[in-house]
Amino acid sequence: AGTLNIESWRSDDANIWSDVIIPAFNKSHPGTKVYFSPTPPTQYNSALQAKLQAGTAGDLITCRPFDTSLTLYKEGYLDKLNDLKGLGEFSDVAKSAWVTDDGQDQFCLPMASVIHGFIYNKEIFKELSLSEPKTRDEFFKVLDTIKSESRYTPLAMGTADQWETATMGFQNIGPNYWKGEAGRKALLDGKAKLTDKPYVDTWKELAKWKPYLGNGFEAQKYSDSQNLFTLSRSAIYPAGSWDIQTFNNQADFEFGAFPPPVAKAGDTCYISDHTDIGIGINANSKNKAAARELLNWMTSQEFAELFANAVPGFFPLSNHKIAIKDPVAQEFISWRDDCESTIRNSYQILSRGTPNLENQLWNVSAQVINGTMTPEAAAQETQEGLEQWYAPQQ
Amino acid sequence: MASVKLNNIKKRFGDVDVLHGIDLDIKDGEFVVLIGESGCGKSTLLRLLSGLEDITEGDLYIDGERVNGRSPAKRGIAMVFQSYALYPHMNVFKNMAFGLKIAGKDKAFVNNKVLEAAKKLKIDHLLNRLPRELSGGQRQRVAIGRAIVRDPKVFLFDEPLSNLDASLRVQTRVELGKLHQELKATVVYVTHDQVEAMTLGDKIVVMNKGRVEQVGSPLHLYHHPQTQFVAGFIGSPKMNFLSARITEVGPENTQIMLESGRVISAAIDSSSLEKGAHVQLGLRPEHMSVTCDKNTLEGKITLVEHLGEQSYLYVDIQQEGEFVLKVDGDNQYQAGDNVTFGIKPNSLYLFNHQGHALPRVNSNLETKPLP
Amino acid sequence: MASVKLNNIKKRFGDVDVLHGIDLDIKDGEFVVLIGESGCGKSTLLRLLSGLEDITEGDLYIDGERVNGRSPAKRGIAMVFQSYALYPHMNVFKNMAFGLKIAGKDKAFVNNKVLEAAKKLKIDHLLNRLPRELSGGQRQRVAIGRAIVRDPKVFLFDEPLSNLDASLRVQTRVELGKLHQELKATVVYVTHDQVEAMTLGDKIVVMNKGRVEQVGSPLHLYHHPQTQFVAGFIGSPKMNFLSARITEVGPENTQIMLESGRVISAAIDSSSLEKGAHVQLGLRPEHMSVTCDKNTLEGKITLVEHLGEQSYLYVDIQQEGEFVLKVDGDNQYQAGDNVTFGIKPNSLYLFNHQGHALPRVNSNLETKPLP
Amino acid sequence: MKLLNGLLSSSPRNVSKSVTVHAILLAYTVIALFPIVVVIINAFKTRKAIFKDPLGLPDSSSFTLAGFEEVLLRSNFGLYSWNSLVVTLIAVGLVLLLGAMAAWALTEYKFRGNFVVTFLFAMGIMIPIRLGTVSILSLMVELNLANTLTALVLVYIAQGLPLAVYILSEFVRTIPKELTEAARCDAVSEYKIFFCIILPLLKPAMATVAVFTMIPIWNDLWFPLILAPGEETRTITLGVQQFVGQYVTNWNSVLSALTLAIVPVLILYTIFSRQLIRGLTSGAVK
Amino acid sequence: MTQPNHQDEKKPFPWHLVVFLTPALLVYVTFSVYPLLDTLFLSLFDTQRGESTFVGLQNFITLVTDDNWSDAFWNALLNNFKFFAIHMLLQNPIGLLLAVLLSSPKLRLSGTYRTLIFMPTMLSVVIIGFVWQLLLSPIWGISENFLYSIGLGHYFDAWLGKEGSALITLSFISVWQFVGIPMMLIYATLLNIPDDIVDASVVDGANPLQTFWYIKLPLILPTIAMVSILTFVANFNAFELIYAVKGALAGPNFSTDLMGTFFYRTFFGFQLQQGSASMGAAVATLMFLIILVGVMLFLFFVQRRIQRFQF
Ligand SMILES: Nc1ncnc2c1ncn2[C@@H]1O[C@H](COP(=O)(O)OP(=O)(O)OP(=O)(O)O)[C@@H](O)[C@H]1O
Ligand SMILES: Nc1ncnc2c1ncn2[C@@H]1O[C@H](COP(=O)(O)OP(=O)(O)OP(=O)(O)O)[C@@H](O)[C@H]1O
Ligand SMILES: [Mg+2]
Ligand SMILES: [Mg+2]
Repeated sequence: AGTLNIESWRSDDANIWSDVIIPAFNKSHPGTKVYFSPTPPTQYNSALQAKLQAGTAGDLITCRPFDTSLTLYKEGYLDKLNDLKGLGEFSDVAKSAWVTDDGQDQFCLPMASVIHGFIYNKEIFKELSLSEPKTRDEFFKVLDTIKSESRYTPLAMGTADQWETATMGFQNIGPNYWKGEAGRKALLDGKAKLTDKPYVDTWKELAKWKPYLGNGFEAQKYSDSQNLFTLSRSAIYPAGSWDIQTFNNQADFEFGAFPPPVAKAGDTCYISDHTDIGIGINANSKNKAAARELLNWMTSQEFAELFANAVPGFFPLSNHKIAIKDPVAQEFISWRDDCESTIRNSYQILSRGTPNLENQLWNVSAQVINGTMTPEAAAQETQEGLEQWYAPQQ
Repeated sequence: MASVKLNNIKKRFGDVDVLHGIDLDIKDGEFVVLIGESGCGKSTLLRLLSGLEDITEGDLYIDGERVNGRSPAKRGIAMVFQSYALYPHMNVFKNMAFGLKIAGKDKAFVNNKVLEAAKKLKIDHLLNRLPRELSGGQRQRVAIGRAIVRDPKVFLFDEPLSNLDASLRVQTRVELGKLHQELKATVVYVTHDQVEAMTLGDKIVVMNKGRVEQVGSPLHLYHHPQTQFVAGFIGSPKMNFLSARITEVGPENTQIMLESGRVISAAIDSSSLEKGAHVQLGLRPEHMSVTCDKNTLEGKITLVEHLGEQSYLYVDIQQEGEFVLKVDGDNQYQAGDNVTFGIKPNSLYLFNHQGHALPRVNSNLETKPLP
Repeated sequence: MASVKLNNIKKRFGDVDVLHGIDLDIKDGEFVVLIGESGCGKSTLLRLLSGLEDITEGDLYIDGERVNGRSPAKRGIAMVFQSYALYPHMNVFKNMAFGLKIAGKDKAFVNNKVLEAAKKLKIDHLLNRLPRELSGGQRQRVAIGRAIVRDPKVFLFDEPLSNLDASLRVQTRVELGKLHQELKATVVYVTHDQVEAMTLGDKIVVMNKGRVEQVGSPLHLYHHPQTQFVAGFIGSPKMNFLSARITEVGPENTQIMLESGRVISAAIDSSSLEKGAHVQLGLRPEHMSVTCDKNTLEGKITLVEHLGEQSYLYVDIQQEGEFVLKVDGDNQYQAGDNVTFGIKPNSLYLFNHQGHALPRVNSNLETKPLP
Repeated sequence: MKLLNGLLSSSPRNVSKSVTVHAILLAYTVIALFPIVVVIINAFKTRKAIFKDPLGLPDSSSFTLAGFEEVLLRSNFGLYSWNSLVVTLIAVGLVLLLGAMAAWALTEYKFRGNFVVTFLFAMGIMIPIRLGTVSILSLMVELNLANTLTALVLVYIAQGLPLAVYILSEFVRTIPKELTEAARCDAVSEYKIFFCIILPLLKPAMATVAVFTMIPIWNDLWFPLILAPGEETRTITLGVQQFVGQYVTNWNSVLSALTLAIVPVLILYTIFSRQLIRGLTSGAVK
Repeated sequence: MTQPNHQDEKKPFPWHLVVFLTPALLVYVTFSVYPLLDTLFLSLFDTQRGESTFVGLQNFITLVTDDNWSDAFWNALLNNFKFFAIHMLLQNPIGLLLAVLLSSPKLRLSGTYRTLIFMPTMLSVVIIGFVWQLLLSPIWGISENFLYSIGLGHYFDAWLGKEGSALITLSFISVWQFVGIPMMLIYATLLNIPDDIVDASVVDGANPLQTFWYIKLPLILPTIAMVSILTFVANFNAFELIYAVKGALAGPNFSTDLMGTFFYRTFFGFQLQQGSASMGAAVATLMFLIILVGVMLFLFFVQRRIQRFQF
C-alpha cells in the first residue's frame, strides 16, 4: 500500500511504465500507487544527487552501473538489498555492476543490459548484393562497396557527442581485440596496459572508419546519425541494442544486425553485453516495504517478459527464460549464445579517479576518428591518466 | 555676411501646414528678430533657414544663391540653440573648435580663431572647462563663440536667452547687441521676450500662426501696430483693450462710446467705418495720466506693484474690465483706493472688428520709417 | 495664518556652514520675500522652515510654538517648489486632493475644497488633465492650488515663477499678489527676480552668504540701502558704482573726487569718515538727467536700448568705467554719440570701504518705515 | 510602391540613406527570425519531413499536427503552462515590488549599513544562484516547500532581486526629490509616498526589469527540475524535456511544445515592451 | 516659553526603513546569499570521501597546480576569455549598429524591428541549440546550400565539430541570441541624446558618420561600459548554450569548455565521474573572484574615466 515514486533517466520509457508495467504490477498489488517520474538523462545524476541530499528523492532510484551508484550507496542513500528474495534469479555477472568492491553488499537490483553491434539496412544490402560481414576484412569490403558503388553513407556515426565514438566504437569492436572479460580483468589487475597492442589496434580500426563516415561527421550528433540511418541515407549503423526500439518506430525498411566482426573466420567472437540499468531503494524512503515488494516483483518472470518486449533492446538480466518477440532483438540476444559476453572495460573501478577514464575514452576516441590524434597517442594519454591514480597500473 | 531672401516659403509636416508662405528680405548685416506666440512657427522657420528641415515649397536665397537643397554645412550659417546644445563631453575649446576641425582646418588656424573668439566673449579663461562646469551665462557665450569661429554669413539664434535668469538675461542681451555692432553680421533671432526684440532688432518680424503679421523697426511697431495682435504683443505691460462703438465718424477725430456709455474722443481717422461699428480701443499703460482731466476713466485699484521708480496700478473699472496703469514710482496709491485717470486723445489706438488698426492722425509720437 | 519667528538659526552641512545665525520675525499674514545671490542659503532657509532639513542650532517658532524637531507634516506649512513637483501620474484634481485624502478628510469636503481653490485659480476646467498636458503657467497654478487646499498656516515658495516665460511671469506674479491679499496668509517667498521681490513683498529680506544683510519694505530698501550689496541688488538696471575719494567731509554736504579728478558734491553726512577716505559712489540709472548742468559727467554712448517708452544708454566714461542711464523713450540717441548728464546731489549714495552706506541728508525721496 | 514610399522619408536627399537603414535592419531581422521560423514550420511537419527538407514548408504529405497532439494530449500541457505562468507572474511581480521597495530604501534613506546592503545585492549579479542549489534544496525541505511552486517563486525572487535593485535604484535617482518633499510637506507617510507616488512613477522602469527578470525564469529548467519536478508542479520548460529522451528525441513534439511555449512570453513581452522603451529612456519621469 | 531643549522630539525609529528593506533582504539572504556562502564555504573542505575535512586552501592549490585540474582550469579560463572577446567584438558592436540604425530620426517600423530583433533573446536555449545545430549541420545541408548559392560553398565546414571553430561558432550563436540586450540598452540611451546636440553638429558641418563618431559615441560610452560589464559577468557565468549543444564534456577535446561547464562537471559530476562538492565550490569561488576582480578592474580603470553627462 502507499505511493511509490521512481526516479529514472529513461524519459523514453515513461509511456511504457504508465501503460504497461505499472498496471501489471497493480494487478497483483492493487493498493500501491506507483509513479514513474523521469528526469532528462543529461540532468539525471546531478538532479538526483541534489534531491537525495535534500531528502526529496523518490522511493525507488534507477541505478547507473558501478561507481555512480556505488557512491550513492557509500554515502548512505541506497538501501542494502542482500536479503531481497528475488535476488537469486540473477547471476553474479549480472549483479556485479551494483555490488560493493568486496562483493559483500548488493545495493541495486539489475534490470537490463544493452548489447552492442551493427544494425544495417537490409534493402540497401540487397540493392548492392551485400551480405552480413563476418570478418573485419569483409566489413571493410562492404564499406568500400557502399562508398564506391552507391550514394549511401557507409557508416552512420558522428563525433559531435563524443560518447558514441567511445561506446559504439571503442567498446563495440574492442572486446574482439582484448578478448572480452580476460582483457578487461587484465586491465583491472594491472597486467595489461592501454598501450598494449589490442587497445592500440582497436583505435587503429576506429581511425580507419573516418573515410566511411558522412560529410561533416565532426558536427554530427547522435540523433543525426539515427536520422541518417532511418531516412535510408546510410547503410550501417554502429548500434546499441536500445536503438532497435527507435528504429522500429522510425524506419520504414527492414533492418538487421550483425555482431562486431572478428579478425578471421572462426575466431571466438566477443560482445559487449553491458549491465546498464539497475534499481534500488532510497534509504530515506518512507515506504520501504512497498518498495521492496515492487523490487521483488521486478525479479519475476512476468516483469522480465513485459519489460523485454515493451522495450526491445533492453535485455533482462535475470535467469528466466523469456520469449522475445522482436526479430532484431532476438538476433542481438542470440549472440549471447554464440559469443563471449563482457561489459565495458572502463566502468568497473577504472573511472574512479582523476582523470576519469571514461571521459578520456570519449575524448580520445572522438579525436582518433576525427584524425586529430593518433591511436598511439590515444593509448598513451589514457594509460598515463590511469597510472596517475590507479595503483595496480603504477 | 550676406543677405537672405525668403520667397513664399511654405512648410508642411505630414498633413499639417505650419508655414503658409513667408516672404522676407533680410539685408546684409541686419539684425532681424522673429517674435510671435508659442507654436507660430518661429523655430520651424529658423530650421528651414539652417537646412535642418527641408523646405516644402518656395525659394530661399542666401547672398543671391538659391540654397533650398543645400546641406546645412554648406550654407554658411551658424545656429545658436535655446538649450545651447553644447557637446557635453567636450571642453569649451573643443566645443568651439569642432566645426573648424570637421572642416579640416589646420591646428594653428583653429587655435587662433578659437582664442580670438574666446577673448572677444571673455571666456578665454574657461577653455578647459566642460559645459557642466559653466554657469548659464557662460554656456550661452560658449554657444555663441562656437557660432562665431565659423565666420558664418548668417547667424541664427533660437531663443538664446530664455534659459538665463532675469539679471543675466539683461547682461547677455547687452553683450549680444554689442557683438552684433562689432561683427556686423546678418542675424536672425527668435525670441519670446519683447524687451529683447525691442532692444536688439533692427527689424522685427511679428509672426502669427505661420504667417508674417507685420515687419518693421521696433519703434515703428510700438507706435504703429497694424493689427491688434501686434499692438498687444509689443509693449509691457500689455496694451489695455476695451470694447467700444463708434458714435461719430471722422477723418481727424472719432468719437467712441465705451460699454459703460462713457464717450471718448480720439485723434483717429475712422472714415473707413460707419457709425455704430464695433471697435476695440487700445491704450498703453504708460500713455495715461492721473492728472489729466479730459477723457477720464475711474476705477478702484485692486493691486499696486511698486517697482521703485515706477508703479503699476491694476484698476478695476466697472463695466469695462481690468486696466493697467503705469505711474511714477513716487506715489502713495494703495489697493482699494479709487483713482481717476485721463486718456490723451492722440495716444489712443482703434482696431476694427478684423483687428486692423485705423490710421492715427498727427501722432505726436516719433516714427522711424523702416530702415 | 501664523507668525514665524527665527531665533539665531544656523545650518551646517558636514563641515560647511551655510547659515550663520538668522534672526527674523514674520508677522501673521505678512508676505516676506527672501532675495540674495545664488547659493546664499535661501532655499536652505526655506527647507529649515518646512522641516525637510534639520536645524543645526537656534529656535524656530511657528505661532509661538517651538517646532524645531517637528516633522513637515505637523508644522502646518505648505511648500510650492520651483519645479512645481506635481505628481506626474495624477490629474489636477488628484494632485490637489492628495494631501487632504491622505489626511483622511471625507470626500465631499475634499471635493468642495478643491473646487473652491480651482475656481479661485481659474483652473477648474483643467481638473481632469494630467500635469504634462498643462502649460507652465497652469502647472504653476496647480502647484499653488495644492498648497491652498490644505489651509496651511504658512506658505513657502521657492522661486515659483522662475520656470515661466517673461510674459507669463508678469501675469502670474500679479495673480499671486492678489491671492495673497485675498487669503491674507503668511508667506515666505524666495526669488532671484527683484521685480517680483519689489512688487510682492511686504517685507524684503536681503541675504548675503548665509547672513541677513537688510530687512525692510521694498521702497525702504530701494531708497535706503544699508550696504552697497543691497544697493546693487535692488533696482534695475543695477546701480552704477564709481570709485571716489572724499575731499571734503561734512555732516550735510560731502565733496568727493572721482578717479578722473572731477569733483562732485553730495547731500550726505560723511562725518564718520576722514578726508581722503576711499568710498564708492552709487548712482541709480534713473536718477540722472541729461538736462541738468551741475555735477555733470560726459561720455560716449556704446549702446542704446530702446524699450519703447524708455531707453537705456550704455555710456563709456573715460577713466571711470561704464555707466547706464535710463532716459525717456522719446529720444534720438545713437551709439557713438557723446552725452553729458547731470547728477542730482540728493540722489547720490556713498558707501565706505566696508560697503556700509553713509547717512543721507534730507533725502527728498519718500521713505516708508518698516510696516 | 506606396508602402515603400511610406517607409522612406519624404525628402529625396534622405532616400538613399533611408533605403540603406531599412536594408540593414531588414537583413538583420531576417537573421534574427529565420531560425525561429524554421522552428515553427518544422513543428507542423512529420519527423521525416523535418530532416528530409528542414526548410520546406509543410505540404499535404508532410503536414502533421502530431507533435501538437502529443504535446496537448499526452502531457499536461495546460497545467504546465499554468504553472509556468503562475510562477513567472508571481515571481516577477514580487521581484518588482520587493526590488522597488529595497531600491527606494537604499537610494532615498541614509543609514548605517547602506553600503553593505548595496554591495550584497551587487554580489548577486556576479554569482549564479544555481551554485547554491544543494543548500537551497535542503532549505526548502526544512521549510516543507519541496515540490511546491512556492519554492520556485522564492528562489526566482532571490535570483531576480539583485538586478532589479540595481536597475530600479538607477531609476529612483531620476525621480525629482521635490516630489517626495512635496509629499512630505503634504503630511504623506513614507509608506504612502512609496506606494502612491514612487511606485506609479517607476512603472516604465519596472517594465524593463520585468522583461529582464521574466526571460530567465520562464526558460529555466534547473530549478523546476530540482525543486518541483512533480507532475503537479511541472513547468513548461521542464514539461518539454519529457520529449527529450536518453536516446531518442521526439523533435516533432519538442518543436511543437516550444512553439507553444513562445506564445505566452511573446504576449507578456508585447505587454511590457511599450513601457520598456519608455523605461529605458529615463526621460520618462519628467 | 521653555528653555530650548535640543533633544526634544527625538526622531522616531525609522520603521519604514525596516518595512521597505526587510522583505527583499529576507528572501534574498535566505535563498541566495546563505546558500551561496554555504556552498562557497565548502571550497575549504574536502568532501571527496563522504565526510568533510577542513583542508584550508588545498583545493585551490590543487586547482591551479595539479595538472589534471589546472590544464582544464586554464583551458576553460582561456576559452572563456575568447568567448568574452568575441562577444565584445561582435555582440556589442552589432548591438550598437542596430541601435544607431533604429534610432535614426523618423524611421518607420522601428518598433517592429525592435521587437523582432529582440525575439531570439526571449527564447529558451533548447530551441536555440536545436535550431542552430540543425541549420549548421553538414548533414542537412541548409547552411551549405545557402553558402553555395552565394558562391561561398567551399568555405563551409562542420564548424560546430571542429576544434578550431566550435567555440567561435558557439560564440556566434550566443551573440545572435543576446544581441538584443545591448541593442535595447544602447538604443534607449541614444533616444536620450537631445536632438539639439545632433542638430548642432549637423550645422557645424559634420556628416552622419562624424556626428556618430564625435558626438553620439562619446555620449553613449557610459552605457557601452555598462553593457560591457554585464557582458563580462554573463559570459563568465555562461553555461547553458554550451551544455545544450556540446554537453558537459564540451567537445571536441574541451575546445568549448568554459568556466561554467567546467564548474558543472566538477560540482555535479558527469557520466562516470563523481561530482565533488568541495572542488566544485573551489571552482565556483575562483569564478566569482575572477568576475569580481574583472569588475573591480573595470570600475577602477575604465568606469572612473568615463563621465556621465547630464543633458
Ligand atoms: N516635426 C514636426 N512634426 C509635426 N509638427 C511639427 C513639427 N515641428 C513643429 N511642428 C508644429 O509646427 C508648429 C510650429 O512649431 P515651432 O516649433 O516652429 O513653433 P515656435 O514658434 O518655435 O514655438 P515656441 O515659441 O514654443 O518655440 C507647432 O504647432 C508644432 O506643433
Ligand atoms: N545637502 C547639502 N550638502 C552640502 N551643501 C549644501 C547642501 N544643500 C545646499 N548646500 C550648500 O549650501 C549653500 C546654500 O544653498 P541654497 O540652495 O540654500 O542656495 P540658494 O540661495 O537657494 O541658491 P539658488 O538661488 O541658486 O537656489 C550652497 O553653497 C550649497 O552648495
Ligand atoms: Mg521654438
Ligand atoms: Mg535655491
